[in-house]
Amino acid sequence: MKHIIGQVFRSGKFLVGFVMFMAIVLTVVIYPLFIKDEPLDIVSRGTFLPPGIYVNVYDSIEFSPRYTLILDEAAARRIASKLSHEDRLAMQEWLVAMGVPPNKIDIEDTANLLELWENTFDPTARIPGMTNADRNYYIRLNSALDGLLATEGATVAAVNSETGVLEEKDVIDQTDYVNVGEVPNIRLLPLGTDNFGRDVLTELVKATGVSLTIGFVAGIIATSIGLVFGLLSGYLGGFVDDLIGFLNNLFTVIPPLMLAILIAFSIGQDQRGAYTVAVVIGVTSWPWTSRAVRAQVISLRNRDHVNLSKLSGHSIAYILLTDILPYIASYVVMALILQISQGILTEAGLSILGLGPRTTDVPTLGLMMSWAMIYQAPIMGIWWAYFPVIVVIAVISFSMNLMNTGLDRVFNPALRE
Amino acid sequence: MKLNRFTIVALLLVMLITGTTSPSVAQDTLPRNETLYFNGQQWGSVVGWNPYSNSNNNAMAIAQQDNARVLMFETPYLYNMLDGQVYPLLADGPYTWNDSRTELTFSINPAAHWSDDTPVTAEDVAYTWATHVKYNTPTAAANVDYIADIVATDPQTVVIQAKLNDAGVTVNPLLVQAYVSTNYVVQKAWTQVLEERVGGDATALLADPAEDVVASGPYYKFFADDSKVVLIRDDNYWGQDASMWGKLPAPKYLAHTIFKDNAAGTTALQAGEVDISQQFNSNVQSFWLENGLPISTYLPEAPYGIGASLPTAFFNLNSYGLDNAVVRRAIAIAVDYPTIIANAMTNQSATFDQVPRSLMNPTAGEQALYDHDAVAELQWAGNDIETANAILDEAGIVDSDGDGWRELDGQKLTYIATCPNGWSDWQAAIEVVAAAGKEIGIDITTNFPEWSVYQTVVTKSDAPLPEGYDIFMMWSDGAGPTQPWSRIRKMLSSEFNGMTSNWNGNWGGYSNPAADELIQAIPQETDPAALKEMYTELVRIYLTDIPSFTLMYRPQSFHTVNESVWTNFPFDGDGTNPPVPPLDLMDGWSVAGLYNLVLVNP
Amino acid sequence: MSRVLLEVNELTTNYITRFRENVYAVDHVSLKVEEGRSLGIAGESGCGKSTLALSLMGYYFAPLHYSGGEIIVDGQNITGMAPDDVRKTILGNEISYIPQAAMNALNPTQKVIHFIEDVIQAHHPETTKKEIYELASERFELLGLSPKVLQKYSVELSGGMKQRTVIATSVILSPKVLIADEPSSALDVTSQKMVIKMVMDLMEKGIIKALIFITHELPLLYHVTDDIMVMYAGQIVEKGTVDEVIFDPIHPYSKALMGSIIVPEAGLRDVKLTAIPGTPPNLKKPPSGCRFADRCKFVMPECRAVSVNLRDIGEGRAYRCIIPEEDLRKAYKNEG
Amino acid sequence: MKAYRNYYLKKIVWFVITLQCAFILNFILPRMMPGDPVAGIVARMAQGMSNATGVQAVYEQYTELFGTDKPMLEQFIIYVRNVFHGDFGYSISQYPRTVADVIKSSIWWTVALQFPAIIVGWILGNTLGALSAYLRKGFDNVLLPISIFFSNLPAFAMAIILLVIFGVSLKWAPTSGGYGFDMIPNNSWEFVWSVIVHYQLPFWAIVLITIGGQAIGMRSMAIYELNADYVKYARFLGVKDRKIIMYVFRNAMLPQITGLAQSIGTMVGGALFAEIIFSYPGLGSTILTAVRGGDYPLISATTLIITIMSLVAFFVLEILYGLIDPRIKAAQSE
Repeated sequence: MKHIIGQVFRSGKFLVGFVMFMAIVLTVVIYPLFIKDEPLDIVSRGTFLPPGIYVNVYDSIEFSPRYTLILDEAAARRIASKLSHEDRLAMQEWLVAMGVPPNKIDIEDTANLLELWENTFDPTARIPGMTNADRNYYIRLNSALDGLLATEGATVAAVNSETGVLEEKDVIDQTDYVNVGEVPNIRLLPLGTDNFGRDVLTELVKATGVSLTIGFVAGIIATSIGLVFGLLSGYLGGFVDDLIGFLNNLFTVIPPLMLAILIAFSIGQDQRGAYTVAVVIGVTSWPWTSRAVRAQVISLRNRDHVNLSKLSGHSIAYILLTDILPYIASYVVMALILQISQGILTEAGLSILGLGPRTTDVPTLGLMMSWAMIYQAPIMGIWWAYFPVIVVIAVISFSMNLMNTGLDRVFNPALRE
Repeated sequence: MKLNRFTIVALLLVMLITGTTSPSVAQDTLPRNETLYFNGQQWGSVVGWNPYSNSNNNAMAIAQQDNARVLMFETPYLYNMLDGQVYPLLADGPYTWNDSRTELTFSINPAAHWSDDTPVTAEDVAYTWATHVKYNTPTAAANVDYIADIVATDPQTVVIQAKLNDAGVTVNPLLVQAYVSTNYVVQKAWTQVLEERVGGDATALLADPAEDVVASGPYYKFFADDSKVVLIRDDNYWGQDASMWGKLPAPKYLAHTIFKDNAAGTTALQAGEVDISQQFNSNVQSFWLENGLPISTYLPEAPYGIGASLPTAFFNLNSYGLDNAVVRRAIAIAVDYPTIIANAMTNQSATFDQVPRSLMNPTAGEQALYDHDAVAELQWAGNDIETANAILDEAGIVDSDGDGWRELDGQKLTYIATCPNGWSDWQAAIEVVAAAGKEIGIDITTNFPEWSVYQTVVTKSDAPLPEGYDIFMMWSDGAGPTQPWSRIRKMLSSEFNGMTSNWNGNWGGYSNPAADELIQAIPQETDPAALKEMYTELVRIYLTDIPSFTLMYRPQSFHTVNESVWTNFPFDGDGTNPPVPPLDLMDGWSVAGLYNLVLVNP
Repeated sequence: MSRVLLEVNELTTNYITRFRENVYAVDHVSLKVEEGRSLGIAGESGCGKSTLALSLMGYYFAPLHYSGGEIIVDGQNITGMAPDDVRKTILGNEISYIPQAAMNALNPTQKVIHFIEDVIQAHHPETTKKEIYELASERFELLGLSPKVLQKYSVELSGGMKQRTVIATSVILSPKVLIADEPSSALDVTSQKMVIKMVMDLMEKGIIKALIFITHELPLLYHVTDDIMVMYAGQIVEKGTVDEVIFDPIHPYSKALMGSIIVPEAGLRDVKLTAIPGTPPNLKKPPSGCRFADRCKFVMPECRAVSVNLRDIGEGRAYRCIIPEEDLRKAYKNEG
Repeated sequence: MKAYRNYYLKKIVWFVITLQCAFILNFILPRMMPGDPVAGIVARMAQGMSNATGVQAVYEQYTELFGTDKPMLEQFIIYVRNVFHGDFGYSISQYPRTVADVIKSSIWWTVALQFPAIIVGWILGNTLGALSAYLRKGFDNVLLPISIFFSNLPAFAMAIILLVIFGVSLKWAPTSGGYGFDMIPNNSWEFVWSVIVHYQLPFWAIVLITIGGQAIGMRSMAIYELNADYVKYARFLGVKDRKIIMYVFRNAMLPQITGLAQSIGTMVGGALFAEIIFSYPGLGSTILTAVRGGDYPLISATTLIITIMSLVAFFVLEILYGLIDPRIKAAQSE
């Protein structure tokens, strides 16, 4: 046994797969120990917040000491972020359309440009050929430019609870900075938020755990059914073999996905928990394991030690368990690994069709994918809502298959070089 | 699908060798500069063009509703959701009631004619109604309780005789006058051809695809398959008469692409393959803010459109504890509506700060119908956990056994909030409702059954709702000529309780004689001041009893336009008078917008 | 002394595992086969006899590699030849081979005749199909096989039939030396006899000139071959004529193989070599001294220290043990 | 010949029985779904009706039309009878379109997309697998992990990645539909071209996910065969390497045909996702619509059609296999 494990770990492919897989499993286990947020809590008002560090603005004004840094480029950056080169060209276009002579416009001279703009811009003006989209753009641009060159600070005011009058509380200078470490409320959203406003990373970790569980449950069910059927069919032969063979063929030819769709559909959404889905996947995906086990058993059943055991009057169960099972154990482990990764993929597929687990209990990788698709994340360029999910699915399944290939090389001498 | 299998299979061979052939120019392309592309109205292919049947799955041609679609078939009047008025289309001038309000009279525009050039007459209107009644169409089923008959007194004049109750008073004048802006006029001659063809069989009449139908609208059917529906402009359209529009609508073709889901529609809108999109595009602002696309909405900022309907969560008033108004109120005021609006609607709804809750939709016309100050005390904007906890404590509904959840008379308050699976914005909203429960010590979990299950359960009003339907979402009426009366009726009237199949409303089983009385009286009332008082009273009852609570405002139809090809779509403050509503230029008065469109690059 | 058809000097070949370990399965083996004689090679499973069979042909492919020594086929040293030349001129032509698992030796999806065509054309590309067919049917008939077999797929043949077809195919080009690697081990008793008779026929009918017969059933060699070599852990431990090795073994291993049972033949058959306690050493790390030391009854401390060479005791007789011949015989006698 | 007759007879009997089982499953399972589908149609009809009796009348009319008030067995008998006449009843989500009509319009797109894609994927995959088994080393070390990686991407992920890269970012190919949005189907070159262009992304999405699994399968089969006794034997009889490679690949390829038959169900399933992501007007999209619409007649029919399609493909491959692999014949005559 020790020797076999040693052999297995000497296989590079297995090792790489194992490390990748354990990295995921460990993340799933360890992450919740440190980050205690509920995965399904809605943390953002507004959806698909981009990844980043969120600093509470109120707290950074109200509760954090402010420091003065004299950085030359601050003003330039501020202006650049509000007024790009394209914006300047667009302003020029507007000014020309409004009758300002082109030679009077220098788009690089910010002060001059802004002054011209302030004097000329009229949000109600209808310029021939200008679309509503353009009009809205100019309106937005105009409000963004407001006070862009001002050098004084911004005033913060609050309502006096007694008089109900707005009173000046503070002035924030343009040279004011806060230290992020000193702001009481900071939230790191490394993968932003999703369509419900949930923290994608926390949800993703939880979903990975749930999907792995679904994969394991489905894999174990499928492998168990496949193993039992394969053992019986291969060892007993005859009518049992025919019957199981028939079932097997039936489940192979009716596309497993179709069957899963039909069953999941007939169960109905409110009955479909994560485990129900796992069971549905398990009971529809056993045939190839059964077929493979059967082939192995057939090659074993006339071996000397099996015959000896038969002659000694051992029961079928005893023979299957002690004389056959140990010989195909490595094979069954490999089949289990494949079934698990297949289970995870199938869950994702069913969820995309809207036949996955009901959405409120737990997140799964498939459901995250499904919601991202419903909210058109791929098309809208919201990569953080779907790409990490694809990566996790691919890594899980890739790592398991690598392990499997590694095992195959160790256990299957034909594949050794 | 008109493409035969052999063509497709043959194509394959070509596809595998891709890239060598240079295709010749064909005539079967819709010139981009003459075509206005839609999406979001039609899901699935068209079955027929029969204006008598409402099961043609033909959204572009047949939608007889509050804002009837009048591209192919026309109604006598057009309803404008923005100002609540109706404007004549086939009719000539406004309709009039007789003094006893038993007969409504209007005349037909003498310029109006059918696509076969014969004039539209009052007889067509009368015969259309007669046919509906004779073959018991859905239109007849919906109106026979209110309309006794429609007759043509002369070729131009139509009289609608209202059905009278035992007291000799019109049953419901509001529904009678709604008929003229919600139902099509169908040509008598063609109807007779149809009747002949089906041999008087009602089922066959409704099932007829009516490929030969005669219409009076500015567009006529051109092409339909799985991928699109195309209408072509009738250049002989009567509406170019000076008495109506005075010109033809700008696009020669109206093409509606049929997408399988919103994602495909969004992609096409971004690519400029759709000009007007009537689908929910989440975070619509990122089209222009992040992607810099020439896409815009009716309003430049959130909520981007005009809300018209009130998606509402109903309380099952038979559930334990929900018969207690304090519990209902606590839940309703604790819900974080700003999050619902920001997340489920991605801000495409006015907030309850902007438009305080009532039974009215956010349009100016309806908002003017009640006294805001009179009910201001009762309105809430949500997320008021403190008050919710306070009123529960005050009512003695506290957590007595220390499990973190409140009990009423020793029984834990635990509810299931439900909405159909796959209705993403509703699901997101109901999640927020459930989250509110946690804040106030009431255990609310969510459940999303399939729509087929959901609707069966919810619409069965002759028995108590089963477990799992304590709080559930349903829709409300949008904007229309009978609003807000009809919406209020469906939210509050007890007349629907006990129906085996209740598709109308009040699914929670609310019953209040005072409200019923007001709902009965409003259609008969003509004095605006009295109406305002009655509506205000209904709002007061609603906000006090809280049999249901609105979660968001939702537009009649979404209106997102891509101005790569066409421009001059309606926008807030575009100066049109009467204002063109943002209804995809298909429905009711919004068709006026089709006459304003211009090309970006003529 | 007649012509030496195959002479092997100090041949060493090794397997390279996927973990880059060397396994010397054939370790400095020398042998000689003269025209008209047959040599038997005996040993337990895993002692390297099958590898020796493969190594003798001078043609190596992964994971088996040539490591040292020379092979001289009918006077021609083939160790330095390009592999493709070996394939073209030697394999099947000069030296031929009957594999151990003849059951699977034929391509299941090919008719026998087509395989024979491929074999012949690999050496004589100019031969036409017709000629090949005639040659093959003649050869098959000579060996008591129906030419109909030629038109069959191997899967259509019974086990014994398959083995005989393989034998006939192996000698289709009348090679000088035939190496038969346990040709009969997988068969039932009747088929076994037929196969062994057929191999001996090949010599008698002059189709082959010399035979190397490999088996783990040492007594089986009694009627088949003239000489015997006993192999243990990749090395030759004893050689001599059939009578010498079977009735008078010197090396403790040979002795153990034979036990004390002698004739009748039926009795011989049941003696399995695996009856010796213990297992052969791991060739990845062979023991430094005598490789049999761990299982030897007469083991002495120096056995594990000194490596022993094959001791030639004349007339082709040799054995590999540090104990002198007489002492061994004495010990056997005391025991017996 | 007798041997073959046995083989085919068995196959045909089996085919028929499987078909029956599939048929029954396809009928029963979707109908076990809770809820009243007819109410869905009525919901659409009833909008705008403000009187109770009208709605009730409509409801009863449709209950009768769909026969949902009858016992299950009677429904089944009616269904069987109708299906034999090619009548699958009405679609619920697209009422009053018939299911047959819905399927007719989408099935050829699916056939035209999936079969060539699966076959091309199979051929490419097997070629790569064989090369990788034979050339080993560099080729194997690079190709095998890539193949494994691709075959482990879920079908929809592959489609999304292609969509985002080639459709959204590079804009090389359209992202949805079967032909151009501004086209009306006709026989012009322009239309054909449009169909070809729209064909590309879904086609390659399917090909790519098919390649990986096949390549891996072929590689292990080929390695297995390369180590087979007959290879060793042929080598020691001096047969040329080129010939031996031919034996190996022929023998490795044969089980791959059964492999294809056995995985065709899975592949068709995977291919459906490609259709869905690209809104290709095929059966995949139809299934999605049906699931979302709770449309059980349509679910029944689409899954049945797909099952029959893969059944037929399976059957054809088995027949083909029986013809080209002598082992089958031998096994039957034993």
